[in-house]
Amino acid sequence: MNLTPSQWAALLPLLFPALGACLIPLMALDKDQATAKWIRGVMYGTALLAVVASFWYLTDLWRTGAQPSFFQLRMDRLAQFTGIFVVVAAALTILQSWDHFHQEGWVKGETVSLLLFSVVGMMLFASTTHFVTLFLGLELFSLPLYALVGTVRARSESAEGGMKYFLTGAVASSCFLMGGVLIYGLSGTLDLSAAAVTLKAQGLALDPLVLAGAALLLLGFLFKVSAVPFHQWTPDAYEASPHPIAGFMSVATKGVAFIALLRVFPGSFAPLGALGARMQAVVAVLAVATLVLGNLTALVQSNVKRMLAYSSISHAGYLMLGFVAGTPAAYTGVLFYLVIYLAMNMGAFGLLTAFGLVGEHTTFEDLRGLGWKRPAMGFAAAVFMLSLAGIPPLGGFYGKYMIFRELVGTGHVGLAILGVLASLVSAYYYLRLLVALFLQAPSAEAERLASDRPAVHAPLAGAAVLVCAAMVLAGGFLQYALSDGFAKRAIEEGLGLIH
Amino acid sequence: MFITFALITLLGALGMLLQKNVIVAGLCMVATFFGVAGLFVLLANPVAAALQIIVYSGAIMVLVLFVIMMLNSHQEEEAVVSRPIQRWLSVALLAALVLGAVKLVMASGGLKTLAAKGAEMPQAMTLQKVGTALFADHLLGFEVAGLVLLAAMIGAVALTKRNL
Amino acid sequence: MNKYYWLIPILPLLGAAFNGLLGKRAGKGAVTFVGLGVVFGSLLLAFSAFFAMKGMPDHRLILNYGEWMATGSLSVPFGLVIDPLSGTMMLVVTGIGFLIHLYSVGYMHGDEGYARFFSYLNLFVFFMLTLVLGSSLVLMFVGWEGVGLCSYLLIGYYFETDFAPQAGLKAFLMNRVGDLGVSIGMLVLFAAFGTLTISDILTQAGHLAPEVGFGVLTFATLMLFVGATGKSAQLPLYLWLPDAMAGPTPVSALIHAATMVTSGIYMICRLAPVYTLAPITMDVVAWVGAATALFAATIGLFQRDIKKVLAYSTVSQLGYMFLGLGAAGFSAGFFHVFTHAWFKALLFLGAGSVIHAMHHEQDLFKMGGLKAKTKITFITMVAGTVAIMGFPGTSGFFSKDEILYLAYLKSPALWVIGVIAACCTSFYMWRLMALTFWGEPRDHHAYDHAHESPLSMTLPLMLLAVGSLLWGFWGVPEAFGGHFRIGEWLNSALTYGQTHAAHGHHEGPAVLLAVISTTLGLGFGFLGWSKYKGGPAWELAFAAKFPFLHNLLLNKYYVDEGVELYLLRPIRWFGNVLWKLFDVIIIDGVGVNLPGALARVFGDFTALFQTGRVRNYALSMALGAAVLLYVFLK
Amino acid sequence: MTGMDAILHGGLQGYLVVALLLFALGLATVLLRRTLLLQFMGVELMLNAANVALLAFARFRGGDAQAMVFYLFIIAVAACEAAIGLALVIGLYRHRDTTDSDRATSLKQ
Amino acid sequence: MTWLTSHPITFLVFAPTLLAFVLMALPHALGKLARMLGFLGALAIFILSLAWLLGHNPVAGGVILAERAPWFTLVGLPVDYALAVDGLNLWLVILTTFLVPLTMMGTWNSLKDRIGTFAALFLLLETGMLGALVAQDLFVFYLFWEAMLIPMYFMIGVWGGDERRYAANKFFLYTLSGSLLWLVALLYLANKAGGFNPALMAQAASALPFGVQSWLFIAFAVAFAIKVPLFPLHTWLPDAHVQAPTAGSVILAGVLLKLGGYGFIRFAIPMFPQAAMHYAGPIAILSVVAIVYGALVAMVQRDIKKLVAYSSVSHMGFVMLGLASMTVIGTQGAMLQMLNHGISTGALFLLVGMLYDRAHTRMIADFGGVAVKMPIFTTFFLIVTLSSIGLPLTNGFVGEFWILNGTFLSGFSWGRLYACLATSGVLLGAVYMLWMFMRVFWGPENKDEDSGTHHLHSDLNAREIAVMLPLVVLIVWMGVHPKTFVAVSEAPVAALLQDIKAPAPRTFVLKPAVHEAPAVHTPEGHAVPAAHEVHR
Repeated sequence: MNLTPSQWAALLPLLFPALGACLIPLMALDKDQATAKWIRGVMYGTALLAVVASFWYLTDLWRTGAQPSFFQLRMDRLAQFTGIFVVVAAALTILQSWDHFHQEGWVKGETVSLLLFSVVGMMLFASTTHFVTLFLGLELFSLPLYALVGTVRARSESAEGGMKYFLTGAVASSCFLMGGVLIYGLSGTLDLSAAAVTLKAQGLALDPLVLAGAALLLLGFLFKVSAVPFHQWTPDAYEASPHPIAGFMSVATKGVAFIALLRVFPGSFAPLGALGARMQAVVAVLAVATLVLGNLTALVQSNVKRMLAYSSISHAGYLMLGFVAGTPAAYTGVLFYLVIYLAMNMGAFGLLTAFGLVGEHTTFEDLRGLGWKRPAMGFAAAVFMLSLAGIPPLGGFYGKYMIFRELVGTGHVGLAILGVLASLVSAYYYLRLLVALFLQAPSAEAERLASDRPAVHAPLAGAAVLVCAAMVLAGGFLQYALSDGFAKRAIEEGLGLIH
Repeated sequence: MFITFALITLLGALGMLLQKNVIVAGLCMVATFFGVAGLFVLLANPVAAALQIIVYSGAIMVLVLFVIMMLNSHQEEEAVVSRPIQRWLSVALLAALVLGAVKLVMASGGLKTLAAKGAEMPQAMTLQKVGTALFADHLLGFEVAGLVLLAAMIGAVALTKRNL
Repeated sequence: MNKYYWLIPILPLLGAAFNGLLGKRAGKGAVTFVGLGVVFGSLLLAFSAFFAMKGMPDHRLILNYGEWMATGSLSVPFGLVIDPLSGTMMLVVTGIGFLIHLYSVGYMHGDEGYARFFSYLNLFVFFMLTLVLGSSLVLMFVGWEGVGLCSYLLIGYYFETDFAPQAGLKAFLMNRVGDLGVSIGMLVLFAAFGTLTISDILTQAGHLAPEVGFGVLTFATLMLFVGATGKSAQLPLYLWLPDAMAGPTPVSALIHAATMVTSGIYMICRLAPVYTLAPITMDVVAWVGAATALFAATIGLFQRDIKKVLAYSTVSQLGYMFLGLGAAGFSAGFFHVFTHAWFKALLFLGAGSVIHAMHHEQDLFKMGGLKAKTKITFITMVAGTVAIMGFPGTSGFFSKDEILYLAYLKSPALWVIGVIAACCTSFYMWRLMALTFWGEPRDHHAYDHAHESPLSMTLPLMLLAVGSLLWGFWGVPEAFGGHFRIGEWLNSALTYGQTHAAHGHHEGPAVLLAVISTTLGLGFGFLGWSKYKGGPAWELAFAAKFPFLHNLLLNKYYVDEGVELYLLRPIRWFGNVLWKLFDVIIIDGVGVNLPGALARVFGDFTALFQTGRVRNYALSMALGAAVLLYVFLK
Repeated sequence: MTGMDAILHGGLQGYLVVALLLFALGLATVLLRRTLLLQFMGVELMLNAANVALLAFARFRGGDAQAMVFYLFIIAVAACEAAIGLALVIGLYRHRDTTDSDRATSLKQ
Repeated sequence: MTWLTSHPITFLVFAPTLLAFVLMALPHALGKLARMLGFLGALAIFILSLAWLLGHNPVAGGVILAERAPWFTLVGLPVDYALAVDGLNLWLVILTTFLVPLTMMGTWNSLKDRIGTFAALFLLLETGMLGALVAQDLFVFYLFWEAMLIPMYFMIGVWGGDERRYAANKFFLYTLSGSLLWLVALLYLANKAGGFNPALMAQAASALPFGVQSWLFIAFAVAFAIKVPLFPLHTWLPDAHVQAPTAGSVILAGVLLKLGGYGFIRFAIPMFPQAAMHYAGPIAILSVVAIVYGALVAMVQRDIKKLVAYSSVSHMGFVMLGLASMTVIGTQGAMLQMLNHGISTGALFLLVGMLYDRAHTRMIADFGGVAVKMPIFTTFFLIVTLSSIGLPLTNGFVGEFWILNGTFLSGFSWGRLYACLATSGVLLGAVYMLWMFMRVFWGPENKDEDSGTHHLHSDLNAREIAVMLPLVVLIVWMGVHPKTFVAVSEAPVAALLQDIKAPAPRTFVLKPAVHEAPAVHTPEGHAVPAAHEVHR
């Protein structure tokens, strides 16, 4: 079994994180406290190194362009896009977790190792159309996340959150599996694009079993993007998990799930035309539900993390609207949106670390007046919130803009109006965070706590947040470069959709 | 023959669903696994059957029962408050799903032809074929599966090991 | 010389600016010098302009100084028009204005607001001249509002008191009500004539046929007349004038007797050709004028404040003027403006001198017996009184007689009203005189310190007295062998080449009417004098006998209270309703905050689904699966 | 043979029906039982159902080695899920001293 | 330098932002320095704007300066970076650059904390306003339009009064709600037109069925009407004004509101002429209601600032009426009235701020007899009041007179009636302003210990006088020689009204005397209307 250099090059981005993931636990042998500190540093360093290396090779790949698929792997531009997306998210997460876990007093190498595992899984998940690899990828990135949610055992919530996430997730993935099996059953091949072709050839495109299979597959994806009504794990899991992990889940999981959905439904299942139409129909319905429910519930949250969780649900709604529009431009918009969303949400969750909020102290009350204490962070917070609300000229606006434009272009004016109304509602709860940060003086009790706690020291998280802010701003002012140079090419040369 | 194994499988599952005592429920599940293994035999797939018994009944069930013992929570605890809506909604939904499933199977033309075609096909699977498939076509998958196991292990350790 | 005439209005403006900005620092002397100097300067210029105008073939001098506010089809130049009408008025304003400035030097000396006062006064002269000379209605409107402003400022001159500010506000707002009329009138006229330049309008009007029924011009002229009622204190907008007496007395004389209040009449004369085209308006004008004359005269009967009496007499005299205008006697009306300016200014200044002498005591019942102490004032005021009561030969006689005569020609009823008003006038005027100068002093302390005023105050009195006695001979009507020269003089300005302007009123028993009205007037004058020369006893008796009537008249028919109760309060109430109910509750509450609240309520509701029980989550997923399968399989 | 016969006499349909019923029962366990362990077993059942279907199809496609390989992977994954799941249960039990999922509701709304 | 000469507008628009970032970078301790820097920068920008914008004389189409370059193409819609200063926005631009430094100076000491940040936000706001004013591409316009919200939000929310959070959120969401729906309409039209170039969009719009046009116009109109604010979308204004710090109120009244009216004249009306004509009536009704309503509500206010806020509603009603009249006179009046309102109401807010800084109350009842204590202040306040009630020879008069005139002449049947109704606004304006003036400044001095008058110790200082003088000069200048400020917009407005085929003015015909030949004396430019033209 020997691989050509190009194939190696295509594999490297996956290999580095995998290697790191396997190496890191081995370092945890030494038990001496003095060295333990250094060891942790080395662990995080290794993880970061692995991620950076992977990023490096991914950019190399991007320069060379799409790779011929081998094994069940398709290292096309879409996969590379995903890789870069996930890797960046992971890097930010690692930076933040160093500070966060120190604040929580729970620094473990395993966490980063698990993170790397799920990074590998995500890359696989989004870079194949072969169901086996798809399923394995799914499990490879889900299982570590289940564990990560519950990783801070000191908190009683963590295990509960992990349990909920795991149980619902397991049900979802067995549905996903069953769906795949059904499709395999009638097509006789486990490669979904091949399956689509054969089904088309045998005229089984609309066979009930195929449709059922497709529906179950879709369920799997929708669960991961936490669309209503598969969303309920989201707030609990986010609240339970450490801030950086929550950020990573909200961004990377959603992202890869959407990209995989993109690859499978508009991509592989393109031959089965009617199926795509039904997908859009059901996604439209669920998107509306997601927008309404996500935004309205976010409105009444007192805990910032839960608010962000519901906001991430509602953002899933916007992205789903992109699928409803279903034009290549819309998909470009979806990818663009994802990139900005990565920056916004990683930043938003990073803020919690940067402000040194630990445990359950993540309510709006705890944030009061912090914006003036840490002006840079405050500025970043303003950028994130306004961008999440879709206020120009920030990146978030352009994501919405592209998607709405396609919606209107394809005649879904009603949905577009609903979308803007939803973002009006969302503006309120995003402003709430700014109100807390800037417009309110810290409560006496908060002051007392602050005086008790040591001064917040989160250089890495702060840096990560600033990077995110820079990305959001860049998204606002270099939108065309990001869209045309990155997202659009990923769609064109990955999905093979012609603009 | 098929009916027997099918019944064993389903009744086992049903027992697990209804049985109050957790241990008994676990044993019912073992029965189900055996039933499934039997079905595999009928499907002329002894290897699968063997694996089914070894892995599931052997590994997983033992693990589960071990945990049950460890947590010494043999009886299901009393419900905080009964959830009729949850129950009846679920039951109705499941009934619908079951009927739907049968209807689905009946309705699917592709399935019928496949059944007709496949019935007289000989079982051509050999371990050698499987091996090549595993290590040639699915090498990647194999590696990944390894990763999954490793990840799960690390995860389990991270979640449970007392002082890490 | 022509090119300096723009200084006629501008000089006083400069004076106002100087006194306003630097007056305090410059000191009294400078203020006096500038304040009087500028008015005197413009008086001289006015004379020169006047004669220049006389030299013109068509007695018209139109000067343009560039564009003011031109856009689209609208063009409003800065320009002056000097013709017999405006010329005469210009002289009255500058002349009497100067006298009153002179008077104020004495009256206001020792007031810390000296500079402020003179700057206001100059400003007033500026605006008044703009009103008079403005070549377009808009420019006239500038003066119109400007004089309103000045009267507002001057009435509120004693702003630290309680009453003056309210009086000022009242004056300004009532004038504003009138100004609405003027603005609407201007809008209509512009839509009708396509220009607001007076000469153009009048020229066009000269070629139009009188309107039958209620037409555009009727509407426009009525609207303008509303403005006139505001400015000239006619029913129903007369209420502000009596209160305006809160201002310093010279102000009352200059603004609220001689000049500003007559600008309503002036405007109608200015637009005489247009008015003659609207018969209905003319009737309205006549009747409103008559009604006002009578109404105000009756109120004047029993007022106790000396200035209030004069104020109501002013209102009723203004009514006369409108009566004259309405009777198509524009020149007659204007003649009365002219004469009235003299004797009413005289009376006010006299009253001022009395008040000055009595240390700002204005209650008639507290005066008495002053003729010994203040000779000049006494004599001059007698002159004024005989003039206003229309003693044969005085200016008042001729002008009032002309008006009554024309009124008779229009409708005898009007004549009757006029005569009654005249009787009241002479009654309360002599009541005033008697209570002031005859009888026993009723407030000895004040009486002992009473003294004649300085020359700067008495000199104007004397000049005005002469004027008010003699000016009548400028308008001796044909009936008395004269030629009503002023009529001829103004004719060109009033008719503007209009052929069918209403004139030629030489039928009817002119002399007889004059005799009747005059004798009645004299009779009532004597009555008033005789009843009161011994003091207010008779009035108290009368009040005891007819309390209702007396109170009614004393309290001015309770109109102020009525307005407050039935007009102002409801408006304020309405404003509050709009604000608290409509704005806050309906729009803001229901329209804005309710959706927000609803959203939160829904949010709370949807949050309930997040039960925290994983089974429920799984169930909702199962439901979702059902939905998916249904949509896909159906 | 007709559909029903096929189901009853071990035709492909029969295996599929069994698979789907098993799947439903697994789901039922998740929905109706409160004991976390049983709910996890339910998940295992669902995976098993998928296995049955997979291998049935494989058989009727003349023994598709690919499916068999996939089956192996699924077993592996199932084991992993069991491991993680049980670990979480233990973690929860340590904090709450319960395995009743309805009692683990500190995260809600 | 070459870059500067080729991109003057870009510089004008973005120089404040650069400066703002510098100020933000400055440490908190250097707030005073930041304030000074900000002021000097704003002043320099004002001077530059004068030099660059008044220097040129308009070329074809009234354009004075213009920049246009393709910016980007996103989802198939090209967006041009197109900025221009022309007759329609020249003076609004200058008003903006003028008011910013003036306001900074006028509120020099009224803020105590985070003055550096405040100055920075102020400059950011300036960028937003200038950008929105000069944008010639609807996408760019939308960007600036929305971007304006952010600094204003913080200015109200951080430095505002007790209810500031509510007010800030209200302001933000209210405006956002309008502009988000507008965005959908924008996208719809851009999708039809294949771009955001107003001309193209107008073409595309004209091709649409009237129903669609109406909806699009309504979407545009609502977004702009909220900013104006037009009754009944005005309720955010009083809260925002009352809660905002003085500087915020001044800019809010001075420039932000104008953008609403400007949006109408620049985009809404030319892009949807038919719909604009069709809805001119309703808009006019709302304007008249706004005029009267705003005045009546202002009359009963107890808080001076709130009174002024409601007076803005009334004054902006005049602007909308003038625009709705679709006549040159009316529209020009509206253009002027926008500037007037910017100057007068801006000045009023400044004065109220000066009073508040001394007395720490704005309740009318807390004052009385202020004139005794602060004569200079009183004089300024009186002058500004007079201009705000439209006294002749002040700016207020010219604008209102033109608007009324234009409305009365307008080709719509409602014109005359509404003009007459609107005149009542002039009266009511005098009522509430002078009544307030009387209660605050005149009357016997209010001697209570806790009264506002009691806390007045100093009259205006040199700085404050220096701030007010230019405003007073402008008030008179605009009143005596309005040509300076509207000459440049005359041609564009006339052209615009011609393009949209506005109905010809309605005038009266008068019956000439029998022996006269008819029509000779109906002045030119007055089309002969139907026979029923007698006013009733």
